[in-house]
Amino acid sequence: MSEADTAKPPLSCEHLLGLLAEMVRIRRFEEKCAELYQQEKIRGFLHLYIGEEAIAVGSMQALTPADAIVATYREHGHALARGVPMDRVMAEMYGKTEGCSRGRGGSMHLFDAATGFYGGNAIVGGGLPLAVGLALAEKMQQRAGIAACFFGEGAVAEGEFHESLNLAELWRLPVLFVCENNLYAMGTRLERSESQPDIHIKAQSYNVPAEVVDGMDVVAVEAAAQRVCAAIRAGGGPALLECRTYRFRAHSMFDPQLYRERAEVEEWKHRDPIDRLDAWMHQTGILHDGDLAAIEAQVATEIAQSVAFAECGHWEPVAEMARDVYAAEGAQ
Amino acid sequence: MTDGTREITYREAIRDAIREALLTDPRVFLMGEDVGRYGGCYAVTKGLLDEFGPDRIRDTPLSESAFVGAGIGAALGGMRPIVEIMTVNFSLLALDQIVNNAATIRHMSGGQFEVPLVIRMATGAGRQLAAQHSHSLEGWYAHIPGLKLVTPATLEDARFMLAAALADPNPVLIFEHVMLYNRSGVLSADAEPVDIRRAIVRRPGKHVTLVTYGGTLFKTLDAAETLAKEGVEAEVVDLRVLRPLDGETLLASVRKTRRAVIVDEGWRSGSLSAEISARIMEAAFWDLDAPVGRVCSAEVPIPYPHHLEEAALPQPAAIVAAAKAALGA
Amino acid sequence: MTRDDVAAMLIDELGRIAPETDASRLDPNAELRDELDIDSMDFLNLVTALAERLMIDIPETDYPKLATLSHAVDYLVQRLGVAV
Amino acid sequence: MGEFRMPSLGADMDAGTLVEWLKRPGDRVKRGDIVAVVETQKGAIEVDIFEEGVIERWLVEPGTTVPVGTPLALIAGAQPAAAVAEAEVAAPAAPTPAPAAPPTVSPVPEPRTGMSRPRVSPAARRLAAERGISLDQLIGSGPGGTILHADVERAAAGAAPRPTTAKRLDLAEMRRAIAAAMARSKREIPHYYLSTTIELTRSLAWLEETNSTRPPAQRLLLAALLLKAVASALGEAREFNGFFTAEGFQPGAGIHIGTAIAIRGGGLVAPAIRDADKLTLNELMAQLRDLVARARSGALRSSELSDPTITVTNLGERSVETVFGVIYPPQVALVGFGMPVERPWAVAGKIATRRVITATLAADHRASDGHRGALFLADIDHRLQGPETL
Repeated sequence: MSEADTAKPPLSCEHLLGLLAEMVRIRRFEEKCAELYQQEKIRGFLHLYIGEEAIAVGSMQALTPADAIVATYREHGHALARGVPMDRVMAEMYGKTEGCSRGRGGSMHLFDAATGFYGGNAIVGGGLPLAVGLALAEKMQQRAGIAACFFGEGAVAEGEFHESLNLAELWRLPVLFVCENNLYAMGTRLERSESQPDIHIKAQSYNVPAEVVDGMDVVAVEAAAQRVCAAIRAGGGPALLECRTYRFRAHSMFDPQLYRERAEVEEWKHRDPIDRLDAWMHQTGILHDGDLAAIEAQVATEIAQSVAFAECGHWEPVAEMARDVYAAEGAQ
Repeated sequence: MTDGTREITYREAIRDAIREALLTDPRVFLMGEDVGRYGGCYAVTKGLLDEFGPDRIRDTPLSESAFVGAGIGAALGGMRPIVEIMTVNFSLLALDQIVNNAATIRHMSGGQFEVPLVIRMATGAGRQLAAQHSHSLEGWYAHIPGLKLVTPATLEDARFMLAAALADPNPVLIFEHVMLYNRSGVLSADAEPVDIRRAIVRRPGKHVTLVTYGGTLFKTLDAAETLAKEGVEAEVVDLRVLRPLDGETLLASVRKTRRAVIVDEGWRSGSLSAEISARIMEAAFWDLDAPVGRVCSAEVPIPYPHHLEEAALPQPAAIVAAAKAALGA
Repeated sequence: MTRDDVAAMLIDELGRIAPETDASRLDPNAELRDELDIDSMDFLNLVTALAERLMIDIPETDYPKLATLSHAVDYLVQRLGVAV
Repeated sequence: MGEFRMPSLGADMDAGTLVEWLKRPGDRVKRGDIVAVVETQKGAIEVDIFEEGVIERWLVEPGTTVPVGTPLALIAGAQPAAAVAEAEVAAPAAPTPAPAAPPTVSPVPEPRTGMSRPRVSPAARRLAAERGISLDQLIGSGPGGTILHADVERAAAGAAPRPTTAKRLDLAEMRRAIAAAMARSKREIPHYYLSTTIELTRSLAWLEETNSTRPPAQRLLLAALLLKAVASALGEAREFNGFFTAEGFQPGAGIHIGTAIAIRGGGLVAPAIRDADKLTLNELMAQLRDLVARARSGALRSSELSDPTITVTNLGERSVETVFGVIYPPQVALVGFGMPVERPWAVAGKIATRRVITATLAADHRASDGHRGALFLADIDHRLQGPETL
């Protein structure tokens, strides 16, 4: 593991197995989505999280049920790691009414009130102000929750990134900004879109405490997240984690990836967060033969069930389409 | 608060409405550029900071998208924010938040989350602020399912529409025409709360229906006065709510007079007046004796010089001419 | 509103009452009721149309003044002359 | 799939000639819509439809004569006549998912073809269609001669000319129909005739005084008083109001007075003023005015022709003092009024002049006797002496 090992708290074997299982679960789910997309079961945009699983899994460990999550369109990993049931996520990908957003949002707009999952946002940076507002509500109503928002490094070019960080720090709001810096904003490499590519320095210009984390190391991500969230809960105001990571798949299903070299992809694949954890747990004797296979089998079953659940889901009748445009008459 | 006898302005009526909201509901707070220390760009919120403090009267940096988005987030989180966007012109920076979040979250989340938010913004031209500060974009927002739009023109509506908007669980946009702030009159002591659903006939008539809202209501009433002197009794319908439109009141009037002229400060192409004209054609075609007329702003960026701005904007003379054209004179 | 306008308008209304006869070639001094086979209902409709179109009232006592085309035109011009 | 059949428009109608369709396949129709014009011996009559649905197909071409009851058109969506009763009771089967969001494509009004060249406002076009008034004769008061709603309204009220009806009112056909009815009447009905002279001073004075305060559009005619007097008198003279058929005399369900109206250029129709006894004078006058206008413009509804329970003729309005009418079978009576005239009149032993009118009764001796007839006429006279009570 990376040089930050010493800073990591001792993790129980059972906890590590959990982290591994979560990452495998997300990885296989995303692979299944890619397959279903080719079968035209999933339509529209589909942004896969393969390669970045460590960030969602690691940071979710530091968030409590009372916290609010605001994600982006590359949100399947966050939703699953946060606890949104896989069958309802898959049904949403199919557009069925059993989906977590009644089939109306699809891949980019997964909503789940039970887990405080305030949706993916298809407008880059669009979610940041929401997280600020959710944190404002927590603070004004003296509640202990914090608001965590996930965004790619592309978002830092949006005014909303700067406005949100400034506002959050100005009003000392409990916001965790998690930047998943995968080096490419769709087709633009970071250096070609940011005068100052070092994201976490931007945050410091708003006096927002910020750290860089190895986004390919789930243990490192969790450690940083636990530390930073503790500070936020103690009233320290907002904080930013810049997780350096890499997506092994294209930006979305319709991307010939002309903007990056195959060699670079291969090089990053050597740092696959699942392989690294798996290898380390074997080395340290935590992981026995067959444990991973058991995880894989259990994940495969869950995915098969979620696909079956989505297949036999129902289409929303046209007659109900206008429902929820406004609150029902008389609702206060 | 006001008593029957005192003369008050449109701006004071709105301030009283905000004060009343802050006093009666702890969840209510006001956020916007220069609303606190400066007292509001149009002096609507003067004095509120001293009375309610910086926690509930929040000056914001010039980050419309952020603070409007934050307003949406706070509403999601259980507050009842009143967000003031200085003018509709700046709302363009927050259009994404209003259209893609405020208007959409309830539906897109399958009904799980609601956005009980009120956004107030000044609108319209007439102060020689030139093109970027003279927009009338109510028609844009009236296009968006999920939003409600109200345009208070009278003192009663200015005083009481806010309460109705705050009570409504949907996001409500209140457009206050810049030329109305200085109008004054007597607000009757027993004036009671108003709804934000129906249009109202402000002046009954039988020869032609003049349909308008907000800033152009009084220009239209002036035109009706002129027409009356020439024996033409024009009926003036104040829409009050631009979405959802109260088709019933509108069509009842048009079916009676068989002639309609719509007065809308927006540009005619793809405007609210185009929508209203289409609805009249669809629902009252067989009642019409003349094509529906429209009086809108000239399709130019509003020019800075006074005489050009006057020429660009809808004026009573043009309304009278349009009414006569509808009568075949 | 000239005398000819009044005559033309009267002939137009008579044409509505008795479409099959060409009112314009009427003998101006002949009894309208006989010439155009007009009964009391037709005559009442004629008076109603004239009153509405010229925005004047025509009392029953004036009916005899409308007996022939020329008398009717004289009567209407005199009434309108006053009005116009 | 329902059928629209040749309706029976009169007790003695066995066949009808389709003159013109007023609706086209694909048009939606509802109860009371006028769908066609049918020529009968009594004249051209506009026929209304009593089911809802959409015209599927015509089965008969204009110009063909078919017996009553022949299917004329197929109506989609209308239950076949037999099943109509149960359908109302049975709940609708599978509810078709009506689109909740308003359809983005708004219904395009089907283009009116064949309209003459003057511009016509939509409101005028609809009223003309409803009232069956042809537009090509009207002179528009709108800009550039555009025909407006008010123009059609006035035309409807003032018996607007409809030369096309002359085509439709095949006068020869009407002549044949009247001949057949009158011959049958003379053959079958044993008429007896009574006559009396009624003094009109009070009625005419009341009429003059009433009309002096009213604009022309609301003034009354003597005919209205006469009709009202007859209608009220029939209340106690049932044997003059009804039909005589194979089963004998059938009293009329209501008092529906057939009012004989002369058609310009010859011909006669007697459309009914329904429940004349229940109408006020103003209502009766308004209905009379409307009936005369529509009769002369050929826009009578079939239901109006089919069931007068008695006929009143005011033919003598201008030429004769006394008219002895021929009863319209299967009715059992006909009241006739002559021309009001100035006559010497004995008043308290001295001679004075009075305006009087001759009222006659032609009645079917199978249904009533002279004595009852005389009482009936006397009652009419009595009522005309109290015009304010009519």
